[in-house]
Amino acid sequence: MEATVLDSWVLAEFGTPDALVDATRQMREKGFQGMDTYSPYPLHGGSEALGLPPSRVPFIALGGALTGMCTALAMQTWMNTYDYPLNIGGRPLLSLPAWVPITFELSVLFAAFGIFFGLLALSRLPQPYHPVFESDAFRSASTHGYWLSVPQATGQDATAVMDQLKSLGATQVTLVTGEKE
Amino acid sequence: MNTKRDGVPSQDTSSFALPVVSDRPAPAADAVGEALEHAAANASATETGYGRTYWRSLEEKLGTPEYLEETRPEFPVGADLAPSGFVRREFMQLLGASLALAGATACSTRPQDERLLPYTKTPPEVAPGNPLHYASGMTLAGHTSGLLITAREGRPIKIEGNPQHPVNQGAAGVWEQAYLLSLYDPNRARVMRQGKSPRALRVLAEDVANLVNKAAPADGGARLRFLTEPGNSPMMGDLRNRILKKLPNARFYSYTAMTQDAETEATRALFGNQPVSARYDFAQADVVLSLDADFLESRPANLTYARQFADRRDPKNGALNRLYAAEARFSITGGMADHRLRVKSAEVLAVAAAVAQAIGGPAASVASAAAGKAQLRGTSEEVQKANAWIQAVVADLRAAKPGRTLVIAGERQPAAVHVLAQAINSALGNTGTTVHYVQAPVAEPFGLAQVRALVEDIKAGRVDTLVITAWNPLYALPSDAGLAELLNPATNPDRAKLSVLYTGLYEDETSQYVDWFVPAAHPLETWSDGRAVDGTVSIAQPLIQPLFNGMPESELLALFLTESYRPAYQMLREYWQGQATGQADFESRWETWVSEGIIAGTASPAASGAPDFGAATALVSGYNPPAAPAANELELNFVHDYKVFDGRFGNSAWLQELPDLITKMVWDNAALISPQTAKDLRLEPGAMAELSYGGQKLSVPVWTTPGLADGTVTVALGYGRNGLHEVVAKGVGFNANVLRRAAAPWFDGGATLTKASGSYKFSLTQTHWRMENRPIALDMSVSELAHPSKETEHILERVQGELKPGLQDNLPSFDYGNGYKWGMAIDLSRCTGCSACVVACQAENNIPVVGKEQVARSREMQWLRIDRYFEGAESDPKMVMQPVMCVHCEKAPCEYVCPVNATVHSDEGLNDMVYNRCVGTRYCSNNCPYKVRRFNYLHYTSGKTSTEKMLMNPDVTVRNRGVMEKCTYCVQRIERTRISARVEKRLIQEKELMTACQQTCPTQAITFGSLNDKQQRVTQLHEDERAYKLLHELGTRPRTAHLIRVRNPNPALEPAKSEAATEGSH
Amino acid sequence: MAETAITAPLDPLEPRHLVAPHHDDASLNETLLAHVWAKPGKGWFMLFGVTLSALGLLVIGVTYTLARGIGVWGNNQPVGWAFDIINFVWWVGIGHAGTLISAILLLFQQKWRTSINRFAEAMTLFAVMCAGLFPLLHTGRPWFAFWLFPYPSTLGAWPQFRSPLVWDVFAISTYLTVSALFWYVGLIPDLAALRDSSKTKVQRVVYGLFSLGWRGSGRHWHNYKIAYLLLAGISTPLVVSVHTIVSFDFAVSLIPGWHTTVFPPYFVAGAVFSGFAMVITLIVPARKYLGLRDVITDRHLENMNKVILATGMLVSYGYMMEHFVAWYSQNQYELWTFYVNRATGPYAGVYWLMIACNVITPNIFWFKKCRTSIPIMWVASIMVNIGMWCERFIIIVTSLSQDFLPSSWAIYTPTWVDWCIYIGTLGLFGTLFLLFLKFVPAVAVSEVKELQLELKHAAHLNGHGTHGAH
Amino acid sequence: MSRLSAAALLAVPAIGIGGLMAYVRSPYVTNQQMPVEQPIEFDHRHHAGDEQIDCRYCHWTVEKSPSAGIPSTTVCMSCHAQVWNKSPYLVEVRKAFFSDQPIPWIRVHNLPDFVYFNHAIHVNKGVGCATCHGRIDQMGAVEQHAPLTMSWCLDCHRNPEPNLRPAEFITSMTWAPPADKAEAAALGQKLKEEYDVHSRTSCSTCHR
Repeated sequence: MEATVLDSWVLAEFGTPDALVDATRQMREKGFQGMDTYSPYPLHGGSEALGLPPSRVPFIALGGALTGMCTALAMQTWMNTYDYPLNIGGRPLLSLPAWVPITFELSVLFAAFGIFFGLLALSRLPQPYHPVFESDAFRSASTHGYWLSVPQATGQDATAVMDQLKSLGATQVTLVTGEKE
Repeated sequence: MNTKRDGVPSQDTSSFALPVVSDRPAPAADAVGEALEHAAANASATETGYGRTYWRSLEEKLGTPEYLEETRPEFPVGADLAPSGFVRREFMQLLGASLALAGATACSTRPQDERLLPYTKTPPEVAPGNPLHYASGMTLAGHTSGLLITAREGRPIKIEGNPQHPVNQGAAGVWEQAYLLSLYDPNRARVMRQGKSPRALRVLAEDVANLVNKAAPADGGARLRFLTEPGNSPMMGDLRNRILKKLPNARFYSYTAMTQDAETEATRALFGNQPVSARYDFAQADVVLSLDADFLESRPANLTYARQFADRRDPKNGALNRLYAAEARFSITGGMADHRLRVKSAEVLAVAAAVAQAIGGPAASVASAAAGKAQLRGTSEEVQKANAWIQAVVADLRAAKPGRTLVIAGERQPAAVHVLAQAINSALGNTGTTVHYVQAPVAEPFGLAQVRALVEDIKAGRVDTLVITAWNPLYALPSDAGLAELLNPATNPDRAKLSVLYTGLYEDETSQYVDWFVPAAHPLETWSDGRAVDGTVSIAQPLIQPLFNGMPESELLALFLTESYRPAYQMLREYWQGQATGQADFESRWETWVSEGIIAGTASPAASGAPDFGAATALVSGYNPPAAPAANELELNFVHDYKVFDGRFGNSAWLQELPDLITKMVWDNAALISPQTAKDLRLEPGAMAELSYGGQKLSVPVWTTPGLADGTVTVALGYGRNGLHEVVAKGVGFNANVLRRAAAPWFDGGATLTKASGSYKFSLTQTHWRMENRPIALDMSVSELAHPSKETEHILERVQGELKPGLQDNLPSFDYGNGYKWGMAIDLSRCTGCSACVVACQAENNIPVVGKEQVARSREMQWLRIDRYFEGAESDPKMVMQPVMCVHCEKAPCEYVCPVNATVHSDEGLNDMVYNRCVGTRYCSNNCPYKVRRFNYLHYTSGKTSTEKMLMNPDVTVRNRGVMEKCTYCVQRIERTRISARVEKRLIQEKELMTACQQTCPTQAITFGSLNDKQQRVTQLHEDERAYKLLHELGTRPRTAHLIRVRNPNPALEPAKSEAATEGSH
Repeated sequence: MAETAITAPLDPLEPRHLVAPHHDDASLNETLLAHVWAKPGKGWFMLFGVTLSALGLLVIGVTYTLARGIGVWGNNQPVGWAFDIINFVWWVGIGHAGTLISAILLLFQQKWRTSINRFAEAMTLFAVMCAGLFPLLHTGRPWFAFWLFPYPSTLGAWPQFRSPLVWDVFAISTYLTVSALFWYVGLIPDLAALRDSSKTKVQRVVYGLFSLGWRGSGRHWHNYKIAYLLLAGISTPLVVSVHTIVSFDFAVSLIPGWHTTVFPPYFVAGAVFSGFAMVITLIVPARKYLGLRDVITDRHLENMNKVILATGMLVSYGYMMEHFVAWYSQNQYELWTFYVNRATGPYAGVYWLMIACNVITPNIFWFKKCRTSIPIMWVASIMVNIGMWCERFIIIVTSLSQDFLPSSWAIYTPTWVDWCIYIGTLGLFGTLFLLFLKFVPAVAVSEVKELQLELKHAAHLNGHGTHGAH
Repeated sequence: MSRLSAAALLAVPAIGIGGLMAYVRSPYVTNQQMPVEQPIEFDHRHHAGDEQIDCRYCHWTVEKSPSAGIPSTTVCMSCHAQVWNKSPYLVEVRKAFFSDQPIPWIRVHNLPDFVYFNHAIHVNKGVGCATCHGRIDQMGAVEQHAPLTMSWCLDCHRNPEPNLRPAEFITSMTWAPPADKAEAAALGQKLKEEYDVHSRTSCSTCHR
């Protein structure tokens, strides 16, 4: 592993989800980039607050579905019509109606794989370690806490950022540093 | 060399099968081989004869006590090694080499070393892998039918009828097809013993020699008696005469269960004590009246008669004949009858007398003698209907052209009925055209009278030595014959004075009480000859060396000549050489006799003189009929079983599992009563009942069959066996011989059937006998077929109509234009339901037997079933038989549902069943509308002994558990014929390729061939207007066409047009 | 609870609350995860013992079958399929309710699905696992069952894709996979919650491993929401297609009583019908013992009963349609199958039991009193499932035992191995379900919190202002 | 880290199935290239190679029976009664012959029992011994040359022309089709017509 690059964040906890969303929006308006919110459930308006582009999961899903369909049709036709053509009950060698069920099933399966692995890939999961886990209080993010993380160049003074967050109503603010993911 | 065999000397090959029939010229003689063989032959020969030294080594081994108690007795060294060539046709390996997933195979996938054992000296005609065919014969109860046996690598695997034999004409019955089972049966006796201790042949030979040398001078053998099967073998006849020349006062008696007592008694009366038998010709007969005569199925001449009768049932061969039958039980001939009268067996005499009276002429005088002996009983309405029936029959007999009718009396009927029948025949001028009197092939009398004389001799103490070669007399004889009491030491105080020698294939009921027991060599292990029913002699040559060191009957009797030992082959050749003195070149004529299987020109000559009815009337008036059954009593009928005959085939699993031809019952017999009688006696089918008659009691379960005569109970012989080692037959069914009395061996009044406690579970392969007016087995009169009624037209449309594309058929048709287009045609008019095809299929395709319990759970494995439907009123129905096997549909419903391509259509229209690919989802069987597929629910082919394995056809995979199987149109025969045809670059001829069922069918009801060839019989049958497809409306396009069964009813007896089918509940 | 009407969106059918108002996130988290941490009570262990012994029966039945062959069952020549395929269709049917609740009701924005969807999805997974056992077990040679899959073999032979059994293989494996993914995606946030509130190191590592390092990040939620919705979106047609393909096992054949075109919708309705009944059967006792009465309220049960009533009517329509088509076609074989064999044949008893359970029982839910009374609904749900099992028995066994040729008609009787395996699968289902209740939160915690938030918003919108009033 | 674990997640099944497919086609399963040690070391190099004895002298039923036929001890003794009749190396053969014992050879080409291969039709249609059995004349102990898997048989049944040879070279070990591609194809086509080759792929061709 090459020299571990350090990475640090400013963490701020908010009382209610709405407070977190407003704070995030205001911080973004102030020009802060690369921020991230943490909450036990998806926040109403959270994505707009972070300025995220529309998710690419649907397109991955559509791609998966289409590849599923094509592979299914190709597989069945090649196997039963061209590689080992057999007269089955006088039915035509290429029985497209009979291929329909498996074509549908495979397109659904590949779409599901697309969605699942797309989600993991886009969110770069599984990622067991993240600097954010350094702070113990952050544990509440998965149950009832609402947090905001603001990236901070390591070593510089983060007091300015912390004060701004306090002014926006953060109940507690901490600074954490860890290996860059 | 690691397969050390303990010093078995080079076999004396002289008694080995001579090279006979091989369609190939013998390959270039192995010159070196012959030279070496000559050298070996001239070496100082050990004692000549049947492997004499062999017996000595066996004697030491036999002496050891452990040999006897061994539960699965080992058999002689070497006999279980497959003679040569390839033994790998074992079972389909569970984890075949083709198993792709190495993970699931054993660590090393190298199959355990499989050995190839070549010959040391290859017999010239044997090419390992190719079958050879030998003509041979099977002697059953005094008649020998000609066989053609296929052998592979030195062991017989399949029996067919000999095409050149005048009686068989290529066909074979159920007993011929199952004959190999008795050859390979591991239960066969192996140990010659005196009392309890094993003995060698030398000891027996010495005993017999002392007996003969002592008896000959003293009393000329007066105290020596023989009880044999009827002697239809010329060689054995000659042997008998030479023994009588040595021991003039010895007496030969012969007995077999299938006695023609009555018929021989009648012909003796008619022909002044000359041994004469009547032969019939159904080809000429337009009107046939059967008086309780099951001529289509009961031995010995049923194969010829069935063929002739069936030819006259085909509308293509001109006007149909008409068959009337009067009988108590429902027989195969009754099923084929146009009009069947249900009448008690005792009343058949009344019917015969009434017909004879009406016909007049010599018949009338005989009839007057029979008057008052029997009259039709039953309600007035029944009697009136019977008389009307008789009037119609008489009118029909008279109306037919003279010499074109035939009346036959059954073997169960008394001599009086036979005399009446012959009288009617001569009155109608049939002698010479449909009836021929010939000298009886079996000259000396055989039957119960013989046994009565023997029992008298023994009781009077005139016998001290009894030699029994007849089959199991203690079981087969009626209970009061008296022989059992004499042989059983418990019931016969001076039993010690009598010494009994018995030879048989099995240790059975008789062998318990004998002093000497000699295990018999199976007839296919030795040389013999025998006359068929028409007198033709056929040479029965062996197919294999004796498996269980049995001794041929001829060599056993030859011991009584105390001459030097001669093997059976030598005796046979010398006899026939003696017969052919004067003619030149006996060697080549012998070759042709043995290769063709028959000796031409040995048919029985015509009898001299004409039947003298005057003398016969004394016989008729002398007959005292059985007492009329009182109100609550029934008439008890004994019949031969269609499957186990008189019990001698009881140990054959194929026959036990063959569904009974009428009741479709397996592994059982029952007290059969008519539904009406069951209601009267308040008996449910399957209820245990107590049948008492003549002071004896038999607890037997009841079963009802439509069409039986009311007031009668019928029990089949041959069951309830408890032979010492006959494991398969033990405990199957109920022994009817317990009730049987010598006075009335076939039927008698005075039987009572009372309900006993408990019920009995029968196993049936077909539980529903009605067609629920579905167009399945079409059965109509010729006139109806000529101009069908509205309703019949609708039915014909459903089974023959053209399927309109788009409406009923939306699949494009597949092009089978070039190459072969295999198809089959089954003519229901010809099919009598004799089920020989079912056993032939089982023999050809290694089909396992599953046992009674599995058949009760409806898992029988036969690929071919005969569906027996009853139509009309439950009391007096018509019966129609329909063989159903896989019909190889072109639009097969089983193929598109198989997930692994295990059942696929071949380019020639065969529905291939690939056993090794089948995973066993069973969807194909569910989707088959004909339900002809069979599934190996358990591993039915496990636990086979080495001799049972030798029976397997090496061209057919032996299926494992979890695999589906079905009729394949004998694809192994198609492929073998195709390969030989393609090697010779020619097309397959029609004659060359027959399926196993087609080849054995006595009436040629089944035809197979290529539908692309217009000349083939199967194509003509497919285009016949009677041809229809089973379940045609489902659009499966079967390749097997059934032909409508046509009847030829007598308009006088034809019931009102719309016969109200009063379907009973069932 | 006070009878307060939730004004917006005013829904006359929803007089009572979805989630008890006095909870906030922390307390919700507490109640919902309580049963995961709590030591299993004596009742749980006793029940677990019962299901484990039933599972033992399954092991015995399966090993005996694999050792001796299918012959130890009651299947025979005409009736090639019996308990094996009945159980398969019955279990797959039950499984479909889970997907229905979690996917289809999500698409219909039915709020009341949130607290029971995890419960139902778990039931789906376990039911489909029980069902998945049979396609392998019912084959005569299961050690060659891998030939059903299209792998490049040295034989050069492929599966035959016109066969509904190959469709089944694809459908069931796809359904198992998609349900598992859908369930797992829904579970990740909860696993993270468990990881963070776990007490011992081992729990932390295990839950941490399975939660894939989820940290509730907004960027993740952004993709998560759409992914979850899409999975629900494709699960809906999938569940319909899977049971359609299962019905194709019978519909593509030509056996009278099997090849009616009403089968696909009739089977899907039947699946939903028996699936909801099983949910009711499980949720009523589970709700009481796990203390989830506040989250799985009476309104949920009532809605489910309404669905049972609706699908019950669909199934009854299916029966009626089958009989009508048979009469209308005047086909001799169909008439015999529907009007003679089923109603008066050897299995008439099972037929009339089916009619009683599937046609009459659901109609009691017309009455509000029955719809909301716990004992009536529980008994009715069990009867429905018995009825649906009888329906599959009637379809499969009676049609096979008497079809075209009367000579091949035969009676089927089950053997002890059949019953062992059937009860065994119930045991397997029970065991898995109890383990699920023990180790995984029975209710989707994060979704309920989200729902809680939405309900609060709705309350503020219509200006009540009083804290906690809904 | 996550990319690594995701890749591992997908790689494991891929390697598993792929490895299995390869293993199944390896000689461990198809038993190729495994010389089999026989009870008597019969050396084909000497008999077929040096002495140029035609295959059909010993395997004499190859043209008229499904099995090629293993020679009987008489065939061995046809030469070895005179040639090398004192050699200690052939004691076993002489003992086998005079004690009337078959020599238990070990099967090398072991098709499963449910496959019914027929030598006669192949040999008569122009498929040479070497095509399936390889260069027997260079094998000390006979080993299996071809995989003998079903797909291997199917390849030839679907396209028999390249594997046909004129009848006179049927047992030749050294015959090879003409080098030039077009000429080889023409020869294949000519032989196919001349011998009326009609190789079927219906299942009952080999499975009965």
